[in-house]
Amino acid sequence: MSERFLVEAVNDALHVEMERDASVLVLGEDVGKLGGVFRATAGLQERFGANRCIDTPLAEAGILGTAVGLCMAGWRPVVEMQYDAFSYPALDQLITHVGRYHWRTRGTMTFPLTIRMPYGGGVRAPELHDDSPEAHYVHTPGVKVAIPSTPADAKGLLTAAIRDPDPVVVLEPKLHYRTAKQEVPDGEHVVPLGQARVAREGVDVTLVAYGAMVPLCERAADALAGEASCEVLDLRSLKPLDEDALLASVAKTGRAVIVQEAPRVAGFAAEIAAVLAEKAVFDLHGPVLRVTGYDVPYPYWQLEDYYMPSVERVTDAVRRVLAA
Amino acid sequence: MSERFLVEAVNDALHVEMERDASVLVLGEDVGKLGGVFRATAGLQERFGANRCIDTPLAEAGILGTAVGLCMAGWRPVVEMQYDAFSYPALDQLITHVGRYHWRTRGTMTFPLTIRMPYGGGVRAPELHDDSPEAHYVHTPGVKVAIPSTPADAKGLLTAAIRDPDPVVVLEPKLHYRTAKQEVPDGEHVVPLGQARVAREGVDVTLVAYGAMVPLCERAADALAGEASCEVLDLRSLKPLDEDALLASVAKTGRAVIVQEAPRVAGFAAEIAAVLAEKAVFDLHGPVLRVTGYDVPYPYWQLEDYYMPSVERVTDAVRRVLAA
Amino acid sequence: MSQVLPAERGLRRVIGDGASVPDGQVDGLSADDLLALYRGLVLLRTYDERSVVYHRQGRIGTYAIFWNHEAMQVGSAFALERRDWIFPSYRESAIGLLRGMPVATVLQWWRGHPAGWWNPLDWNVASICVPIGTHVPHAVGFAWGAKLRGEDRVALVMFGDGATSEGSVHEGMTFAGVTKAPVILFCNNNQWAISTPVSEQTAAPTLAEKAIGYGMPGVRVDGGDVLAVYEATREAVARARAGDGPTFIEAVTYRAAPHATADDPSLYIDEERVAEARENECVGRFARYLERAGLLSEDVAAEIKDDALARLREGIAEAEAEPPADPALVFDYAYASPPPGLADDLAELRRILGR
Amino acid sequence: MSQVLPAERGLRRVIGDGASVPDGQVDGLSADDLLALYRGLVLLRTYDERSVVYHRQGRIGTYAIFWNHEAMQVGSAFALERRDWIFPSYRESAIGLLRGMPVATVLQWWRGHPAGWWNPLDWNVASICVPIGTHVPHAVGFAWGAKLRGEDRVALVMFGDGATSEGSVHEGMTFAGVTKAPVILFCNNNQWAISTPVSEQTAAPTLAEKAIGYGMPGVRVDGGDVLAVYEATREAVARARAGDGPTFIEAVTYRAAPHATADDPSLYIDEERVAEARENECVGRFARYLERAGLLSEDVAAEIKDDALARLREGIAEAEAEPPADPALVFDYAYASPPPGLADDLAELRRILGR
Ligand SMILES: Cc1ncc(C[n+]2csc(CCOP(=O)(O)OP(=O)(O)O)c2C)c(N)n1
Ligand SMILES: Cc1ncc(C[n+]2csc(CCOP(=O)(O)OP(=O)(O)O)c2C)c(N)n1
Ligand SMILES: [Mg+2]
Ligand SMILES: [Mg+2]
Repeated sequence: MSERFLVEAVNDALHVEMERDASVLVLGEDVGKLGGVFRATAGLQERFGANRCIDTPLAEAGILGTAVGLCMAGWRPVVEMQYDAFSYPALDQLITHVGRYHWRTRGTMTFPLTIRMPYGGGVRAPELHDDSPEAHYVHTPGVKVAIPSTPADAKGLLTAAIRDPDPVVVLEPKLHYRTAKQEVPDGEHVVPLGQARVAREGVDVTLVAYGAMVPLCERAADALAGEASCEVLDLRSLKPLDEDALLASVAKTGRAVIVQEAPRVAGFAAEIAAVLAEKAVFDLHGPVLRVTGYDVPYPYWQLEDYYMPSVERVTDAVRRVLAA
Repeated sequence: MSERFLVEAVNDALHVEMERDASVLVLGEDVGKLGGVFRATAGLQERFGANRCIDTPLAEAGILGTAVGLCMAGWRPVVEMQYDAFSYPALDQLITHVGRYHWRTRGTMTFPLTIRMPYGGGVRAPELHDDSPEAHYVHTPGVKVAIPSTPADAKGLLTAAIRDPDPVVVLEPKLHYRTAKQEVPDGEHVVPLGQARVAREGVDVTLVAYGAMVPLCERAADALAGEASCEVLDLRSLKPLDEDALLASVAKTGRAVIVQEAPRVAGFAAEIAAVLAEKAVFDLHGPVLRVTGYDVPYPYWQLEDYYMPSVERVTDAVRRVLAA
Repeated sequence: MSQVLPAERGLRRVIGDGASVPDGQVDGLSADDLLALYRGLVLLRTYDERSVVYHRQGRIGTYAIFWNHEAMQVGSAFALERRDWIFPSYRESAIGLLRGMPVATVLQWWRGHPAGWWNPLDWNVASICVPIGTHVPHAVGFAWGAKLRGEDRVALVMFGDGATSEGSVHEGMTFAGVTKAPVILFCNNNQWAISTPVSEQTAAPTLAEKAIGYGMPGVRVDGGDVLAVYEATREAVARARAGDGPTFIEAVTYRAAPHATADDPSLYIDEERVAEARENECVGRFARYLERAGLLSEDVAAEIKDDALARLREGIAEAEAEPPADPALVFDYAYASPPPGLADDLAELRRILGR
Repeated sequence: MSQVLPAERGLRRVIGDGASVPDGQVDGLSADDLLALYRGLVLLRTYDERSVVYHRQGRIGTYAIFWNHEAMQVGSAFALERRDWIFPSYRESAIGLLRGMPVATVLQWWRGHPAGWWNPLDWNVASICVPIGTHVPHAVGFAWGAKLRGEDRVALVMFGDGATSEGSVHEGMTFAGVTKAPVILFCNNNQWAISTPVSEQTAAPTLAEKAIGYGMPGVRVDGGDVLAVYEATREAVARARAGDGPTFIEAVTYRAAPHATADDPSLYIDEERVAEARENECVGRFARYLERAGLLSEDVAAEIKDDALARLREGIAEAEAEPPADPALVFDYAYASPPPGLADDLAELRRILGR
């Protein structure tokens, strides 16, 4: 075990997996000499050489498209998108090829690529450095999505993603890159995809969250101490989704508040609500509420605290569900 | 009134609006001389000239990006994307610019552009001619989305989209381009965005649908005649969403089945289910079911009937809701 | 003003016109090679012509016709070794036939049957790419990846003139240049992207000069001349194997058939140019070359044609004999390790279908 | 092999080095014009240097430094009329100052305050574009659209060397060529995209020769020479106004400061080249030119500098005096005609915030 920041845990996972498997390579903008704008890939190029940690041209569709070809040549690429919103130029490759090529070969070729990127807001950054694009990825067949909320999970989920035979998108909460610090297992550490984590036990209401919204929900649970006993469920992986854990928790509490920082309309929280509306409707003692970003462009950063789900908005929702 | 196929109604709307407003122009791949691969833009270039109905290079991001600039120069562009899946290269422009630029100018400039495209499956086409990408569009702040299910609505909603001050994506059910035929009002015809249509009244269950799923639900309602009285709600516009109509119908029937042909996970049906789980939870007599495409690549066409929601799958869901 | 990289404006030709333009020769090609090229041309031509008929008969779906594109496909593929990979677009749907892929497989693709997707590892032919130009980065990544692994493999990627406008082609070519990937960027310039002429795709007078901006040579060849195509590709392959990186080849022809079975070119095309192209179509051109060289008798030509026709007859029969695909194939292979819900979905579907 | 379009390899220069390279002149520029150029340079330089200080003091957020890029911005903007539009990237965040935009506005952008978004119609300066190169199609569409309306307006779009790899730049340039849009594609080649050198962006020896593939002229100019930049842009503007379409300008410099305040270039940059670039930085270079020509006295230079400093002092004071933005601004302007739910969201937020 070593104490590591979340971004250091990411870096550690890359070191361990590249050491373990010579077919793993890392590519992206500024991942080499600089070690990434957040230093997530620091030290990889020195250690594994410029052929396994590769600075690419500034062209996201090209990065993801060549990664598809690298898979075909036997590599297991880990692609960095420099920021959430800068992954959009690669959506076409993702939807039309990354999610479809294994199927297209009738299962004969695998595309075990990992796309990792810092995501989310709250970091006082200029425009388009704050997006939460998970819904686009989850809605893409053939693609899995994981979002860690802790340093240990950041390492474990990324490791699972790299080893997974399918393409996996890993969104890393950049807000907590250097604020979350935790003991992280040294060496190989796998957190399997599809297993949610009960971050806090409770009986009155389930707060469903992932990524940066998990510690927020924990703070909301603290704020409600004495008033309501909140269970905080950290989904960890959005696809595969741990429906059993979700349904078990809501069966127990009878109430759910889903927290997501992406814009509300057709976001991933809606999928959770839909699962509950289908499979837990008779367990529910109140409405399923969503606390989310709004259907507006992510705002200028002086306003971002109004946009992002806050402890106040979560506690307000919990109180409304309890009062229903 | 004239009898028109759905695609003819689209064409008619374009003729009328280009005549009415000299700032409307149409651009896209093969929209000019050919009049579009589905003939939706037939006759426009002859009538309005090659400067108002423009064949572009084969470059979707370029098409949408230049359309943003055309708006800045005072035009009201109507962009055709040749097929659903070929709109993905333009998602980056859509998310990072089309949905944000009005906001970026603090409301001082408008971007009244319309993006229209044929969408959906069931047409026995090669790969990637069958997608239903609405969730990506609805999840994009600043962008509105309409999906007609009838020729008259195809004309009326497209007209509303062209006149709307915001960017609007209009998805046209290509399956019904030349199968749906109806009396369509001549001349100007507007169906305002945000008003759902009760396609069929019923009291036992609400079938919520849009686009090509509306006639399917009507057939399912027919199949259930005597057994269950189905209300079919045609949403028409996904954003703005007519929540009042949705909630009124479900308040009446107490049951909802949502039908969408896009892959299920994080699709638009989830948003509808989430609205119901929040605002109609005490009205519901049973689970909210979704009948959707699956979380798989849209299949080879010999298999597409298994993938697409069918009368059998919808009636099965209705029976399950009624039995709950 | 100093000089930029050379890119060609003139079209390379080998085959003469039987009159004022004399026939050339390609070094190293034996009589057998020349006949093998001819067999390939006839096989593809036959495949294409029969497919149009099958489409009319309702036996295959929408089909992208490649009539008069055969020389580009056969000439370039012939310059490769079997270990090299081909990345086709829909326009080269049948290029796998040149590597022995069964006719039935390709027909199944156009029949919308899952048996139409092959295992690329069996033929070193990637899956057919439908979205324009998006396979260019795949080919570049593959070639680069093979080079990084120390394997001697070249990739050939085929795309149209319209594709050169797409960002993904630009990005792929950029990567190709920078990584010196052993890849051949083969552009079939048939001068039309459906109804859009190449003059509306770019203001550059030729596509070959696009290569300059990527720091790679741009070559221009008569796309109806199988020998010129072969020779240009062979040079590019040699460059690639020597570690000198990618080459862009613009092969020029004229689309002499509809874009696809659903298209009506009369709305936009220049019928005179079509007539000219049909007159000068690539298979006949090579046949006449071989005849002039005394390498193709009527008998051999007939035997080659019969053989191709037989393969098509067998292929369509085989394709039509294939049982309808099971609903499980909707779900199979979407994931190598599927999320749990898919099995439930299949079970539900089977219950509803009663099968 | 016939010849392709000319593209330049040599760098155009006007300003000499005070020694072996003699000073040139640009026809038609008056002494007042030259001083106006100098004022612009000093204003931008002052803005930039103060911004770095404000950032260190925590008064503005992350900031993209443009030190030694001033000549490219001032020289090119000076070649435009007020009715012409400028499409800046984050690297040209302050270019509006040259058109009279208040310093406070630009500072607010970097302070994350909504007052930092201006009305483009007020200045004919588009919003700052953050995602690389994606504003190129906007500029092209604008210029093309103005031309279609019969308006005499040129668009100038500015982007970096790294941007030339992006598909959106390719597609924008393709449209520019085909539509003959009156647009100037101005590439600031500072030889770095964060830590990635231009040699890893393309295998082409220069960026100017990328123009060839789009059928437009490619010009190469010393980006530290405000007069050369001005002259090259003026030529491009004249071409555009004459209906001859777009021009690509590659202005070459060397990034002499970190990419942005958060960057640590010591990990990758060539410090010698940085030292050289700082030595030869563009504002001092032009000052010396003016001094050699007897057009700039110490007094005038001091007055210009003081004036700029005063504007910055006032600007930051004004920016800091702006009241914090109201939560309503989270929702305002997301739509011109908003969907109903947004008003409810604001009401709920106000209830929770108690304001
Ligand atoms: C990204 C994308 N956009 C649009 C289409 C629709 N489409 C299919 S073929 C075609 C024209 C392609 O022209 P070209 O690249 O010249 O190839 P050719 O068909 O002439 O071989 C178009 C626009 C597509 N398949 N993919
Ligand atoms: C689409 C996109 N990808 C990545 C980034 C992150 N990023 C910001 S600046 C930059 C480098 C840009 O280099 P260049 O185009 O040379 O411009 P310069 O900053 O040198 O002026 C990168 C990669 C971005 N802003 N947009
Ligand atoms: Mg073509
Ligand atoms: Mg740069």
